[in-house]
Amino acid sequence: MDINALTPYDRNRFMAMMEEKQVKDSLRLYHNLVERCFLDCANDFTTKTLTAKEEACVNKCCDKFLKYSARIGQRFAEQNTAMVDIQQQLISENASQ
Amino acid sequence: MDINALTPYDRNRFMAMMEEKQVKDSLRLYHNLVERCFLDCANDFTTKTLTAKEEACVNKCCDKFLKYSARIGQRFAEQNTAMVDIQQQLISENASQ
Amino acid sequence: MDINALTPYDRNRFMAMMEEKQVKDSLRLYHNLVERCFLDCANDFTTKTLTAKEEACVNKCCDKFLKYSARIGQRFAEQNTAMVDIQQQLISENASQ
Amino acid sequence: MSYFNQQQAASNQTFMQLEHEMEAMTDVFNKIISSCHTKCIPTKYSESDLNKAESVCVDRCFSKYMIVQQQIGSKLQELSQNVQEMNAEAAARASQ
Amino acid sequence: MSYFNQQQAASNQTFMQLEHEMEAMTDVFNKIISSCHTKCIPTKYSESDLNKAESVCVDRCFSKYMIVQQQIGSKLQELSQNVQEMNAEAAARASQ
Amino acid sequence: MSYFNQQQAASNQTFMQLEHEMEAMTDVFNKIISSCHTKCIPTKYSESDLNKAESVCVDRCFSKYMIVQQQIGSKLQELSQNVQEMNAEAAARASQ
Repeated sequence: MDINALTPYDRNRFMAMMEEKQVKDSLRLYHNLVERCFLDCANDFTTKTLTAKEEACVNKCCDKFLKYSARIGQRFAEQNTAMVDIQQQLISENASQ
Repeated sequence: MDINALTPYDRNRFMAMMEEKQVKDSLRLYHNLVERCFLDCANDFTTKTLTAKEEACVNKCCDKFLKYSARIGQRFAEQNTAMVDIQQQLISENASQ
Repeated sequence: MDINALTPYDRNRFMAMMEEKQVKDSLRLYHNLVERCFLDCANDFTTKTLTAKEEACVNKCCDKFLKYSARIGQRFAEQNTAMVDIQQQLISENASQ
Repeated sequence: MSYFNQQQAASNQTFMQLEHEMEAMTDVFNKIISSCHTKCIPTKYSESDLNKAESVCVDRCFSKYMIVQQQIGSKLQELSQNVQEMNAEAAARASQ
Repeated sequence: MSYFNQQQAASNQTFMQLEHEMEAMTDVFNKIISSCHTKCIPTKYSESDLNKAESVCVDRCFSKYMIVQQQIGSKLQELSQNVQEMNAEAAARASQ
Repeated sequence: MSYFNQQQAASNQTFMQLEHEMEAMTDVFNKIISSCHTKCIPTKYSESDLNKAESVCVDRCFSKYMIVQQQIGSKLQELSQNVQEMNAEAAARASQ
């Protein structure tokens, strides 16, 4: 896959696609995190607000998940250096314009 | 988010998007309901048709799920009044044209 | 649904859509198969490579899943003859052009 | 609308229907794959082939899934017709 | 940019925000449907209606889900502000 | 085709390949996140950090997932080559 085959028009298209993808990925991470911590922590349906125990659980669930997915993200980037290099090349070209 | 910023062209685009979304959401609800009631009710694989017990289970599963999701839908609309108001404003503008 | 209502332009659009769909479906099958066999077979986290037992499990999981989904695919095509006929009609029209 | 535009509109309508049908077929297929694997295929993986019992279960599972889909589809259609009848009656009363 | 193009750009921006909001709402709705069914609706299906206990559970489940979403949303916002402050400090030090 | 159109076509081809690769990466990433959380992170949530055992499990889980993906990818490629060879042989016999 020859990255230099991309015309300036398609380079811009790719940057726009990466931006939109990052917005969507962040939203998806947020919504998946809410679902996961709800399922794992909310177990006492005698009240309609969170108990102190549930609220503490959600805090730790959230912190733990963010550290966990950062670690997976690191391992993933180490594995997918080709794609990471392409993205970085296009970002720095865009920044220097 | 200023709803009055929408040009007539984009108001139409939004109405068309909402219509397409409603069709897709109805189809998704139907398919998810089928999957759920199949998983919960179909357990006797000595036959290839539904047993009387399985058929009765599917009926109640379906009815219960529709009442359940209507209730969630009510609570959801009460919470998301801003978006509901925007949708209703655009629908009534469209109807009076 | 009158298939003959499709203009030549839309016939091509449909063929292109079916091709893109086949690529996406194959990728999805592959990724789902990897996830399934990982979940079912990878259970020994004292090592970072697969044990002999895990590797054999992945092999059988993969073979079994492919035979299983081929069987479901057969049953599915027998049920959905209308859509299969439409697709075959468009494919043979395309081939004879 | 010219004859050409009418043709184009009907063709586009058919195209969108085909597109929706193919997406629905993919969704149903994937749900059956997932559901019947859960019901019929043990995760021990002692051999590479489907044995006789698993094959029979898979065929029956597929058949039952289609029947459940038909049963629920009919219920939803009935419900939707009831809603339409109720709306028609209410409209008729309102115009009296 | 002409006035017309400015109008078009602002309208398109609003359209995309509405589109994203509606997709987010659908995603959250579907997750609540799935999560609260697991928490509140037994799969025995002995009757067609939601009984009193199930109805109360469903309302409380919905309420708790919204609170968890708010709690996590605030944490993520706080984290993102911390990152921005750290970047600003690093940029300030780099330019000294 | 003019030189400009050839350039445009090659560029569009590369763009679509990049788009597909990014979608595939997202899909795999999300499946690993889900699978390794199930395998390595207990849902008791007694503390905010990953402890040593969890960190080691996460790294090994990621490594194993990649190996399973490689193993299955090779099998599928082999199968697809077998199918192509069989089709080529059948075509050769048919033309005799």
